[in-house]
Amino acid sequence: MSDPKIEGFDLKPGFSGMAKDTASDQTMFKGVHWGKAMMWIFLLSDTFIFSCFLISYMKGRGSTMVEWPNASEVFGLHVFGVDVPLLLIAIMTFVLITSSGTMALAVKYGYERNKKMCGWLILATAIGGLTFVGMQAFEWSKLIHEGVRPWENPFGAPQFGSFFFMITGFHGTHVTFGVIFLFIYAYKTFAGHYDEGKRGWFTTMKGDYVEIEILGLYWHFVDLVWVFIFAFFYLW
Amino acid sequence: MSDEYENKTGYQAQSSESITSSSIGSGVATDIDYVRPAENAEQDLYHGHSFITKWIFCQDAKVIGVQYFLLATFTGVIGLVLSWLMRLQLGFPGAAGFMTAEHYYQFVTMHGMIMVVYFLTALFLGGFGNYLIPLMVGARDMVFPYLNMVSFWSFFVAVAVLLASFFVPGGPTGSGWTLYPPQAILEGTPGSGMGIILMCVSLILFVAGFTMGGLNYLITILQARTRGMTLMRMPLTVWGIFTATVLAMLAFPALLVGSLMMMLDKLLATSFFMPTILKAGEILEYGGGSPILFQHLFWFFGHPEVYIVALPAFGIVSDLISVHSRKNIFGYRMMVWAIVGIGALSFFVWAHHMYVSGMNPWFGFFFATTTLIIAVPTAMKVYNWILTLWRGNIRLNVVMLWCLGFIVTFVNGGITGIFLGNVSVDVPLSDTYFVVAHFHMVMGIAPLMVIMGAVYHWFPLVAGRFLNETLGKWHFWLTFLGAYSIYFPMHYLGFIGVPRRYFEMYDSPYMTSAVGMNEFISTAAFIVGAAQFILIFNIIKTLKTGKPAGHNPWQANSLEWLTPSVPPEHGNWGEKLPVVHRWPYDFSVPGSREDFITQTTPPSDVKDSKVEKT
Amino acid sequence: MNNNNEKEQQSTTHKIGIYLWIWGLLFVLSFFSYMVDWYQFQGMLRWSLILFFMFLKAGLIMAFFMHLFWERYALVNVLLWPMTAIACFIFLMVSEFKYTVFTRFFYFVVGG
Amino acid sequence: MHPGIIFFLVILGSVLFHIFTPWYWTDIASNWGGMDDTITLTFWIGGGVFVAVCLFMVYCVLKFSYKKDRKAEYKPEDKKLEKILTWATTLGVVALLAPGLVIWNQYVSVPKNAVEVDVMAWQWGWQYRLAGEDGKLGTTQVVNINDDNPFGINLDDPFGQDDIMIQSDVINLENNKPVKILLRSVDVLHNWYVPQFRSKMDAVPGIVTYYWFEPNKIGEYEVLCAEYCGVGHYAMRGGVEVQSKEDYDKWISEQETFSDLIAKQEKLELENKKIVKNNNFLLNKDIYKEE
Repeated sequence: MSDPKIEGFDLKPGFSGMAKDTASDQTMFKGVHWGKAMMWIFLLSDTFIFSCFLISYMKGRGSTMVEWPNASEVFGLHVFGVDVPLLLIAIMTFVLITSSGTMALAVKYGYERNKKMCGWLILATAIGGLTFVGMQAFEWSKLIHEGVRPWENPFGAPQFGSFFFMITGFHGTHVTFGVIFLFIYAYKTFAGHYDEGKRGWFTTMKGDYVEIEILGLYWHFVDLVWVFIFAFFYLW
Repeated sequence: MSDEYENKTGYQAQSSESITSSSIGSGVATDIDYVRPAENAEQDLYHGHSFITKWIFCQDAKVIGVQYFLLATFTGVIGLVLSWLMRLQLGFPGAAGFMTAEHYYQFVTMHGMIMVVYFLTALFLGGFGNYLIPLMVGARDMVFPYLNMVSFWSFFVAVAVLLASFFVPGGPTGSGWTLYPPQAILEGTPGSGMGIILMCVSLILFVAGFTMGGLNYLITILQARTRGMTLMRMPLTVWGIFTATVLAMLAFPALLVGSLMMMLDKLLATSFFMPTILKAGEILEYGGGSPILFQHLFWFFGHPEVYIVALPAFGIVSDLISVHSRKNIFGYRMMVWAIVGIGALSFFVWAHHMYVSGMNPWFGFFFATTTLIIAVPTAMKVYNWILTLWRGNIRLNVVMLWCLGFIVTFVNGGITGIFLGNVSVDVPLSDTYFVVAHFHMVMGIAPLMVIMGAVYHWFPLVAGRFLNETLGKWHFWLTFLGAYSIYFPMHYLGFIGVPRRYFEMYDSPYMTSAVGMNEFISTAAFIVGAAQFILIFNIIKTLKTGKPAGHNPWQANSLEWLTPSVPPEHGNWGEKLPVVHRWPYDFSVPGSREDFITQTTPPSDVKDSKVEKT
Repeated sequence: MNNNNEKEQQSTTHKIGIYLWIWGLLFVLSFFSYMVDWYQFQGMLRWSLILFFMFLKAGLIMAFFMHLFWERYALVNVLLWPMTAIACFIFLMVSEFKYTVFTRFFYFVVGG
Repeated sequence: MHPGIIFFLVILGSVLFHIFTPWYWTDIASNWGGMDDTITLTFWIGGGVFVAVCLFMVYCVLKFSYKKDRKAEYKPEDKKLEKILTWATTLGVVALLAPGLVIWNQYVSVPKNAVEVDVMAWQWGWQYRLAGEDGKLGTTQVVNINDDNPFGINLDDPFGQDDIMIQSDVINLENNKPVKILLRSVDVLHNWYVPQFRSKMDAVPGIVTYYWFEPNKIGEYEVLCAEYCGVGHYAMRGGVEVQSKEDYDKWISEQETFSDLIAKQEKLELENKKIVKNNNFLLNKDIYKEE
C-alpha cells in the first residue's frame, strides 16, 4: 500500500523509482508480501480469462445474423404492476458494490489490528456475496423458466443463452469461492489467528493481516469483472 | 505440527511487518564488499520425514522438478512411440497391419499435443524451472511450496486423464493437435465423443496446475532473490524461464476458454464455434457460431506457446555455451532485452498461423509485419551465441556438441520461419510438409537439443555423478545427424506440395515422386528414436557407477553450483544464504588467477582482475 | 506519493473518508450507468456513456479499493502493460466479426 | 574426426542437397510466379544467413577449441558490432517483407473480370457452381440443401436460377482468365488446393472465403484438400482441367443450370404427384428478413 521502509534502500517515487526498484536486488515490488504479489499476478491471468470470454462474446454476438435479445427487456422485472428494466441486475450491482466497500473497510481495520471491526466487516462482505449468488440463482431460474437454455432461447440468437450462462456462471463460481474463503477468513480473524501469527493449513507462513488484503484484492476483482459484465452484457 | 518445522533462531515467516524491523549502522557502506541487508525474512520450510512426504507428496522444489522431469519424459516417450507408428505408415504404407486412418489421425493428434504441452512445456518450466530457479536466484525453495506440490499433482492428473482417453470408447481425439472445431466434435473425426471431452478436461487441468506452478516461479524470481542478486545478474536460464512463464500465465487463459467453450458445444450443444451444419443429409442442431473464433483463441494461446518452449531453451543454451567456451555471454543486456522483446511481441503475431484460414484478409499485412519484426531480436540472439564462441576456449564435450547442434537446427528452423511468416510466401507452403519440417526443426529438435545438453550439464548437480561421455557422443551424433536428415529433406516434400496430415497419398503424382524420401525419413526416425534410449541407459548406468562430480565440476559461476552439498539438500544453502557480487559470466577475466570468478566471490578477493561488468 | 501517507509514516492504512467517498461515487456511477438503459439512449451516445462509466468505475475500484493508487510504479506497470495485448485482441476481433457478418450477409442473403 | 568438420559437412551437404535435389516445385501453372520469386529471394537471403552463421560457428569451433594455456577473450559487450548487426538484420527483413506484402495485396484484391466459381466442400468431396448468363451467382443457405437443390440456392434469388451446376469433383477452367474461387463448406473446414496454382484458402462453414488466380497452362491438375477435415481428409481429392477458350465454351454449354434441374424435378414430381416443400427453408427465410 504505502511505501515501506527498507534498510539501505532509498525508495524513490514515480518512474525513476520504478527503474530503481527494478534494477535493485532481492525484490522488484518493494515491500510487497509474497502472497499479495502472487494474488496480483493471478488476477492478471484471470483478467485474461475473462477478457477471452468477453471477446468471444463480442465476436459471437457480432457475427450472428439472428437478432440479439434486448437485455433490458429480458432481464426486466415486473414489480407492483410496472415493468422495470434490468431491475434485478441493478440490485445485484448494488449488493456487490456494497460488499466491495465493506471489504475495503475490513482491509483497513485489519491493518489497524482492529480484530472485531475487521471480522464483522468480512462477515458482512460474505453475506453480501451470498445475497449476490442467491439473486443470480434466482435470475438463472427465472430465465430457465422462460425457456432460455444454453443451446436456444425464445428471444432470438441461441448464442445469447450460451454466453449468458457461461459468463455469469464463471463469474458466479468466482463469487462462490470468494464467499467460502470470506467465511473462513472471518473465522480466522475472530479466532485471532492473524494476531498470533498462527500458521495456515496448507502453508508454512505465519498468519498476518496482509492475508485480509489479499482476499480483498480477489473480492474487488470479482466486483471489477462484474462492472465489465454489467456494461457489455446487460447494457449493450 | 509445529515440531516439523525447523525453528532456527531468527527464522521468521515472511510477512510485511518483519521487513521494517531491525536496523543497521551507517558506516558500512565504505566496504567494497558491502551488500545491503536482507529484505525478506528467512523462509520456513516443511521438512518431510516419511517416504511419502519426502519423495511423493513432497514440497521441495528440487524433488518436484525431478518429478516433473520424469513424468514429462514418460509422456514424451509415449509421444515418441506414436511418432514411430506414424512414420511406419508414411514410409511403408500397410506395414503395420492394424493401422487404419482413424488410428493414424489419433496418433498424429496425441503425438502433437503430448510433445508440445505435456512434454516440452512441462519439462522446461516444470522440470528445469522448479529445479533451477530457487538455486539460481539464491532462494531456499519456491515461495509457496505447498502450491508447488499441488501443481505437480494437477499435472499428474492431467496426464492420467490424457492417457485415459486411449482406453475410452472411440479412442483419443483425432482432430489434430489444434483441435479445430467443427470437426473436432463431429462424427467423421475419430474420438469425437469421449476422446475430445477428455482432451479438453486434461488441458483445463493442465492449465490450472500450471497456473499454480507459474505463480511460484514468477514470485520466486521477482520477490525472493538473495542479497545482491539483481535482475541483471540473473543467469539467462532464469530469464528465459521467467519470460516463458509470464507468457504462459497470459496465454493459457485463451486455451482454457477455448477448451471450455468447445466442451460446452459438445456436451450442451451450444453454438459458440458451430455454424449451421449439414451432416449426412441432416441439418444439425447447431447454428450461427464462428469456427474462426476458436482458431483465434487457440493461436492467441498457441503462438506464445511456441515461445514458452523456445525461450527457456534460448536461456539455457546461452548459459551452456558461455560455461563451456569459458567466455562471457556476448551482449548480455541485448540477450535479456531480446528475450523480453520476443516474449512481448509474441502476443501480437498469433494469426500468422491463420493466413489461409479465411479470416479477414487484411489481417495478413498486420501479422506479417509483426512476425518479421520478431526475426530481428531472434537473429540477434543467434549472432550473440556464435560471437560467444568466437575467441573463446571451447571445450568440445557432449554439452557443447548439443549446443552446436542447437545452433544449426535453430538457425535452419528460424530461416524457414521467415518463409512462413511472410504472408504471401506462406500461401503455397502452409498446410504442407514444409510446415511440419519447420516446426519440428525449430520447436522440436532445437529445444530437444537444449534439453539434452542441459541434462548432460546438470546431471552432475542432480545426481552427483557425470554421465558417460562416450555414450553421450554416440547419443548426440545419432540424434543430431538423424534428426537433421529427417527434417531437412522434409522441407522439399512441402515444395512439391505434399499436404500435411495425409494418411496415404494413393497414386497421386506427389506420392510417387516422394516415395523414396519417405522411406528414408522413416528409417532415420526409427534410428533417432531408438538413440534416445542410449540416454536412459546412460542415466541408469551412471547413477551408481559414474565418475563422482564433486563441487562445481564445470567450473561455472552461477549459484546452483555453489551449494554446500552436492546434490543440494532441502533448503539449498545450509546455514546462510549466499551473497551475490557479480553477474554469472565472469569467465577468463584478465588478471584473475583462475578462468572463472563465481557470483559469490566478493570484489576484495579479486582486486587485480579487470572486471568490466558486474 | 500522497500527502496523507507521508504524515502517517508507520501506519499503512488510509483515512476512512477516502473509502467512503469512493464507495459513494461507485453507487452514483452505477446509478448513472443504469440510467443509460432507463432512458434508452442509443447509438454512439449510449456506447460512449457505457464505456465512460465502466472505465471510471473500474478505475476507482482498482485505484483505491485495490490500492493501486498507492502502490509503487513497478507493480502498477507490470499489471497494466499486458492489457495492450487484450486491446489488440479486441481491436482485431471487432474487424473480424464485421468481416464475418459481411460475408454472411453478402453471400447468404443479399447476393449480387 | 573433429566435430567441426562433421558440422561443416552437414552444412555443405545441405547446400548440395538444395542444388541437386530432384524434389522441388511442380511447374507453376498460374499467375503467382511472384510467390515463387519471393521464395527464391528468401532462399538467397535466408540461406545466405544460414550458411554464413553456421560456417562462422564451424570456424570458431575449429580455431578456438580447448587448449589448456589459452585464455578466452574477455569482452562483455561490443555496442558498435551489435548495432551494425541489428541494422543489417532489419534491412534484410525489410527486403523480404516488402515484396511479400506487395504480393499479398495482389492476392486479396481480385481483378474485376474474374470468373466466380463457387466451390462447395463437404466431408468428403467437392462440387462447383458457375454463374449463368447474368454473370452473378445466386445466394445460398446450408439449410436449403437437399436432393432437389444440391447447392442450397435460395429459391427466391433471381440470380440463382441460371447458375450452372457441376455435380462432379472436376471443374474446367478457361486458360488465361482470372478465376475467383468462392469457398464454402457445409460441415467442417476444408481447403481447395492445387499445388501448381500455388494458392490456397480454407473453406469455412458459416462464411464464404475467397482467393483468386489466373491459370496459364493448359492441362489437368489434381485438387487436394489441405485442411484436416476428419478421417477421409487424405482421400478428398478433386480435379481441375484448364482448357483453351474454345474447349471451355463447348464444355460449359453442355452443363446443366439450376432452372434446368428444377424443371426436370418438377416434371418428375408431376409424374409422381408429389409436392416438395422445404419448410425449413421458409422458416429460416423469415428470420433473415428481420435482419
